[in-house]
Amino acid sequence: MSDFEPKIIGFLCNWCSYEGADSAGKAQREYPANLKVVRVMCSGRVDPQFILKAFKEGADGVLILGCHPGDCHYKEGNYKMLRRFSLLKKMLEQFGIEEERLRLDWVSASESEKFIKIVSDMTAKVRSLGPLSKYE
Amino acid sequence: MSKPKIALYWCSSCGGCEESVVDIAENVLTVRELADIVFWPVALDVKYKDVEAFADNEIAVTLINGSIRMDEQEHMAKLLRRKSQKIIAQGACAHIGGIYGLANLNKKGECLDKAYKEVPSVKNPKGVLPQVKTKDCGRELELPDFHDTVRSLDQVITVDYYIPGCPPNPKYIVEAVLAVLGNKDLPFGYVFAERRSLCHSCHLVDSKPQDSVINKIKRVHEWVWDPEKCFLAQDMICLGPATRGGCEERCIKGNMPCRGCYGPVENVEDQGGKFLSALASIINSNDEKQLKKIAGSFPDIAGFCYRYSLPTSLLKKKVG
Amino acid sequence: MTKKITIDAITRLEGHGKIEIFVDDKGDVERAYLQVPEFKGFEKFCEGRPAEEMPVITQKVCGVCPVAHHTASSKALDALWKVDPPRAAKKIRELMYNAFIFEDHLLHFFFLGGPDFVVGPQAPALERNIFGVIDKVGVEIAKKVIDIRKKVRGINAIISGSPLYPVCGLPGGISKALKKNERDDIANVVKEALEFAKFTLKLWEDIVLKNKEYVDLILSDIYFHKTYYMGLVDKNNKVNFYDGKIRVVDPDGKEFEKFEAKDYLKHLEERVETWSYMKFLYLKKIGWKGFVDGKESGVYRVAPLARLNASDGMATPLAQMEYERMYKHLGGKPVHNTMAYHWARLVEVLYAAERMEELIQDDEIIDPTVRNIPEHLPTEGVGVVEAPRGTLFHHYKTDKNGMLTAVNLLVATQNNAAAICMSIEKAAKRLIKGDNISEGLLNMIEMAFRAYDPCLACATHSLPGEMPLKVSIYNRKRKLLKEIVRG
Amino acid sequence: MAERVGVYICECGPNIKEAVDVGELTIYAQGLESVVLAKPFNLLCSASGQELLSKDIKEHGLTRVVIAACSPKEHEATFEKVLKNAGLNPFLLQVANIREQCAWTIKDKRAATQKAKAMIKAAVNRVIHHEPLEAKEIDCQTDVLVVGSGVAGLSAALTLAQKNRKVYLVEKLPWIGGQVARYEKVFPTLECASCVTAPVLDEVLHHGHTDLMSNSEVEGLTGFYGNFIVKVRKKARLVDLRACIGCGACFEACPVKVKNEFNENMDERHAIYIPFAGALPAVAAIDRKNCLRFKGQVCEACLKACPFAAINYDEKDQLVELKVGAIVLAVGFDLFDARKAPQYSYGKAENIMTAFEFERMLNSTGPTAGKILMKNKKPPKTIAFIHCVGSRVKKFNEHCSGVCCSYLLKFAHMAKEKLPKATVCEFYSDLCLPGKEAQEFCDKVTGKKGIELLHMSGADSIKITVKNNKAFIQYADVSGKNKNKTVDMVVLAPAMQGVKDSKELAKLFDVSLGKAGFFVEENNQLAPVSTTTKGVFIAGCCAGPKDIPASVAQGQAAAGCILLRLVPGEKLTISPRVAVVDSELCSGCKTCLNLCPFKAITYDEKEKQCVVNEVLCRGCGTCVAACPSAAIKARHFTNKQISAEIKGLLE
Repeated sequence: MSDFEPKIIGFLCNWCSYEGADSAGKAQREYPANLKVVRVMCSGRVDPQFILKAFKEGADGVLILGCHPGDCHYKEGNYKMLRRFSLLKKMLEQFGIEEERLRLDWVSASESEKFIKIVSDMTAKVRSLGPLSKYE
Repeated sequence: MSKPKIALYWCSSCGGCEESVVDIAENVLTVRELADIVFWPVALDVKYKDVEAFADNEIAVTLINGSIRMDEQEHMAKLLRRKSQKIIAQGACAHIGGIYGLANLNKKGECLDKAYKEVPSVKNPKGVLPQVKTKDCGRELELPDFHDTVRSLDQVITVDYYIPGCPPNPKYIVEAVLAVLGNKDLPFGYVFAERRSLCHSCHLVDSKPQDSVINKIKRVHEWVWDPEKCFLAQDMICLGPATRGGCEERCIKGNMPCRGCYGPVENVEDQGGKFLSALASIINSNDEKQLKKIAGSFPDIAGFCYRYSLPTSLLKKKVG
Repeated sequence: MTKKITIDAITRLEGHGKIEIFVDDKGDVERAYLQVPEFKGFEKFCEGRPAEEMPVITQKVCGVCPVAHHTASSKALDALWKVDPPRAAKKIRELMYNAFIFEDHLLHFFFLGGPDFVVGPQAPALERNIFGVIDKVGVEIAKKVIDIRKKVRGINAIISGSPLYPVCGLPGGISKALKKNERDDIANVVKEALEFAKFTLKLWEDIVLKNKEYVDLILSDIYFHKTYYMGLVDKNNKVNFYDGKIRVVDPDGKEFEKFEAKDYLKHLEERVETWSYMKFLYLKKIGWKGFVDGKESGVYRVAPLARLNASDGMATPLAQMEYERMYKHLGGKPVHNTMAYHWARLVEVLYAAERMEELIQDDEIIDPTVRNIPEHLPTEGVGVVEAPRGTLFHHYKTDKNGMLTAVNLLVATQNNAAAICMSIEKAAKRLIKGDNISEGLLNMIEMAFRAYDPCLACATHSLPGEMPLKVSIYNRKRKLLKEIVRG
Repeated sequence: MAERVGVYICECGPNIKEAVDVGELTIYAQGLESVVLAKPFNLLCSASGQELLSKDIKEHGLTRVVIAACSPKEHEATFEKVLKNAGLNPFLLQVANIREQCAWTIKDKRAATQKAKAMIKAAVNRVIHHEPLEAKEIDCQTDVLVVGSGVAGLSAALTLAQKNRKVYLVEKLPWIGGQVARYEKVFPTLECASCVTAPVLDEVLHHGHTDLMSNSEVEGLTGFYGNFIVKVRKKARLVDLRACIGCGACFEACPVKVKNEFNENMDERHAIYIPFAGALPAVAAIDRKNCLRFKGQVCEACLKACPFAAINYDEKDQLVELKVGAIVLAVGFDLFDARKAPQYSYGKAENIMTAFEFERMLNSTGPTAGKILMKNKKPPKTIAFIHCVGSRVKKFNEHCSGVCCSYLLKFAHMAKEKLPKATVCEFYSDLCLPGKEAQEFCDKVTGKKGIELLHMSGADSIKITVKNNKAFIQYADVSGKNKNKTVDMVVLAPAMQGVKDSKELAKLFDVSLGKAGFFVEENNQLAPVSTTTKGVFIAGCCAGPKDIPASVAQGQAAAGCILLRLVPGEKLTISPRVAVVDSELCSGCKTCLNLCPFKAITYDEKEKQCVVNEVLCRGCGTCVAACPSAAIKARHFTNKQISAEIKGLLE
């Protein structure tokens, strides 16, 4: 379906990525409206349950953004997320959820450009994948 | 006045729950003093008609085990719900979907074709499958329908209380029945087991270092581990941390790791997701390549994380 | 007008196995169907799982005989990884296995099948259960039954953690060695078990064999089928539950074929009927000739009587004596009388007890080495055991990481499925004439069915044990004409 | 009782109003469950906006507030205050960021409005689950530990002492003052270094509130912000601090002679010694490594020689335990080991020295009493100063130490002062002259004749070898042309690095270690002297290369932070946005223990459970996400709250 607009949930860490999104806003740079953001203190706070929940509630993609490795406001929270991500991705395949539907990346407060690029890329990707049949 | 009525019933189950009822042994007599067992397919000759004949809520409590896969199971569950004041889901299948729930990672058709057409021992040139309605030389026969997915009991009817486990601990079966018969005031959805996860009572917990890490997943057939050391501390998959206690560590005492049959602890929505998070968080690497390698050493992640709870997981089944 | 008599486990709607009997206009029985109304799909959903997890996964096929599945699975893993368990491990496995057979057979005799004889075929339904047995044999004995069952289950709790679902099975051995003190505890239980086995046979003798009515019943032509018989035998062709070759004898008792479990596909085949979720096994070399007995039909039987028929005897002294006594009493091998299953079952109980005794007295059983680690890449493996209700096959294929790519399970009652239908049909044919359906016939039909101790849980993962019966007679429009409740 | 949620949609002047349909949003919000009122407002953060909010809360008995406006980063705090003043717990607020995330980034008004709806819905869903939270207060120690007695440590200590704070100043050497104490003059003013530091040192030495612990090292640290417990080893000096006046009688008596590391091994000292004149405290110390007594021989030379009976061979190390509320790390720096870069032939040839060595040579209290001499005791005719040794190159250090250019110019100037006839040349690739005066200083110096500036093409496009006792320098000039020069003496300016034992120190004080062995700031922009470990501050060159004023400023800044946050009599307020363990549910599986970056989680052996220290916890929630039995709760970021938010966003 061509007019399909994917729903993407984003978990953004308070210190880097959420700031990055804000600076994109302050620069009044447009990016896809598909992304809806949940603010967490640290990407390390992202419980896989949240990601599964998002898919269950109808998200077609889930995006997690944290501080760059080494820059985590809490030292290593982003690494903990990276560890979970590595297993979760593999497990989601077993549920028939394509790996492109879950993405983890690093965006610093200053990287509004990178933020916009990631959101645009992911939206395009998921749009091409089509909707994830909603769970009842 | 007559004693309160108890019923027991099975849906898609293996009979192990029945065995564990038999295993309450001497307590059977106590229960019989307190109540009349009015319906128990395995042991008593009571007809379905008689169940229909009961007034609504006439049965004080019904223990139902097994998951829901066939339409008649759903029908019967609903009937018993109507007839019973309280429904207790007994055993992992009724509680969290059970091991048959792994079939939710496959399509219904795949399961049938595999068993009746593809396995090497079957000779089925016409490729026939069991039918809901069929005629054999004009003789009409019927079979119940096979649903698309396995569901836990509370995905079909309202369940008041739960007795987890595969098999359930007879101790809790007695406790549950006595509690209900004694009109003990219990919160809706109460689970008859420990509140904390298995580790709290596990004798191996002391052997787990405070900075325990996972270096690679080791499988049970690959090596001989230290029976006196926490499995996770030995890079092995043990669902203990994410699994409600109450089984008395039977598997651990058999020197094998926990597979999670008691289901999640309260406040946990998704046992597998939680276990995955706990395990992944302590993986001993921050390097993407190495993490990929370690993830690679973990086979069938879904099958381990949701060994018993797939139907009640957030995702419930394979997409589509 | 054609009538349909439904002998149903409480009701078709609620399932777990039912028998449908069709009578023609003359009121003669046309066909009897054993229908199994449930399916779980193990063969599919086990694919993609790690093979080493199968012993704990597949035992959930059946809570009545989990140990059978656990053990068959463990043996399939040995074959899959081409690893031979240490002797101690094999002995512990076999000990656990015999304990299980002992306890399961006993359960059937006293709780399920036995009441027919102990309490009597004509006794009212509500007495024909364990409580009836209690009244008949006295509370003391009943207590003993419950007690010994509990203790023997305890053996498996010691060995494997759980009295119900063992977890110890691994490719190349088991997870836990037997400690000295554990061995002593088990030894004590085994002594009691042996005594109880003897006692049970005495009970059989006093209550059944000394009762002409029962003996006639056993020998009656109603419960008579000339079929092939299959069972596991050791190198001396003696009955063995845990290991050996599969031996098939023809209706004359002559060896028809003998093969390794891994070759089962050359010898056995499954038939699919649209009216049951249970598949029907038959001998491949002869082929499927329908639900008929005789040399020309591929239908064969398994489980206690079949095992005894397919063997040259028992490997333990007392059981051997009882074996000989049984055949002498029933007119020599092979015995085709379905009711003899009950006797054969008790012979096996005795053997199981004796075998446990042998194993627990063997010092090697407390050897701490109970595992060999696989060194070869896994490819394909078949495991077999004699479950209480017949020969059980597990067949796995995996990739080089031991992840399952194909799974096939041939479960005990499937072997007997065709024969059960025939036995019911035959009994029904003899007993049902027109609308004149005596209530007594129901017991008779039920007994035909019950003798096999069919575990539909195994066959389809459905009802374990027994099915109370009722007969409903319908006309073509399924209008209920008459209903009789057994007993 | 049913919640009463008020939703406020800020138009943010034209910003939001023009981009999303505020009217539609308002109607939508009014229709949401438990929303009792929804209003648009022109500028909610304005005084009138805040008034309206606080008035409504009271009049309509709102129990929860959702504000759809700008980023919570901007005004969450503002609105929290409003709630508080209106008598509503500030945590019962949720902000939907519809300006940055809708108005400013979605051109299509319809799409922007749709997204804004979802965000408001999510906020309402979430706020229902919010819990009123109270900030917790704990008692705290106001004494402070300062580690390192260089200019940074000194100024921190002094600033604190001046505010009557008890300061423990721990210096691992027997004498204080750090590197600066060894300098002759400081750039760019060319003031006398000791004249600059002496008064400070003196004040510290005699201030009633400073407890100087020279010759001491921190061995253990436990506790947390406001309540640290520090174990300090006071190494035996074997000379009574109070009795000794530093007369030096004992030096002559001492039969032992060893190289003097304080003078970069360019001269010798005794086993009992004061490294150089003017070292403070002016009290001798015995170094046990070299003293004969401690090698098992019989010697009482110094004891006999001392007119003040200050020698005490029996003195033992003391372990003292200090209770402090905060810690300032000012452990200074070391120089890059030029031996690692063979191209400079350092250590392989005479008269090739480091800046430190030259500093001591220039110093009147140094090995040559201030004379510039070659090994052969003759003054050099030509001196080369080499910039960027081991810095600004990938191979060793990428950073620029920032001060070398200035002090090498200082060297040039002083060299010319002392040897007017000599020619000096500076080999540089770029001149780094930040600040108000450096450039002016540079021009002044390089203006002189006899001072050459040689511009190399790269920081390391230079090679020094030895040709008949002279240094032969080959280099590529800025145009890439290969040139060479022969000089009598070479002075290298190696990169500044963290101290050699910075790794151990980082571990001990639980601060993170960055490149080149420097400690890492909590935030290099806005929190340059605090670290990710609450209560542990860094100042001076251990946090990165800097000049003296910058080091002093950092010392004072650290002191300032401490004075600000640790006030006697005041309790320490800690944010309630932290993790808490439900002891009813924690099974003690130990999963979380190793995950906490702040060591806030401990295992209670008795209860077999994990416990979160609310003071140390920063509320990142990593342990919460990992806890397999959901026994840890992240206050204000609970699973319930976030799940509700997710659901709202997707409905």
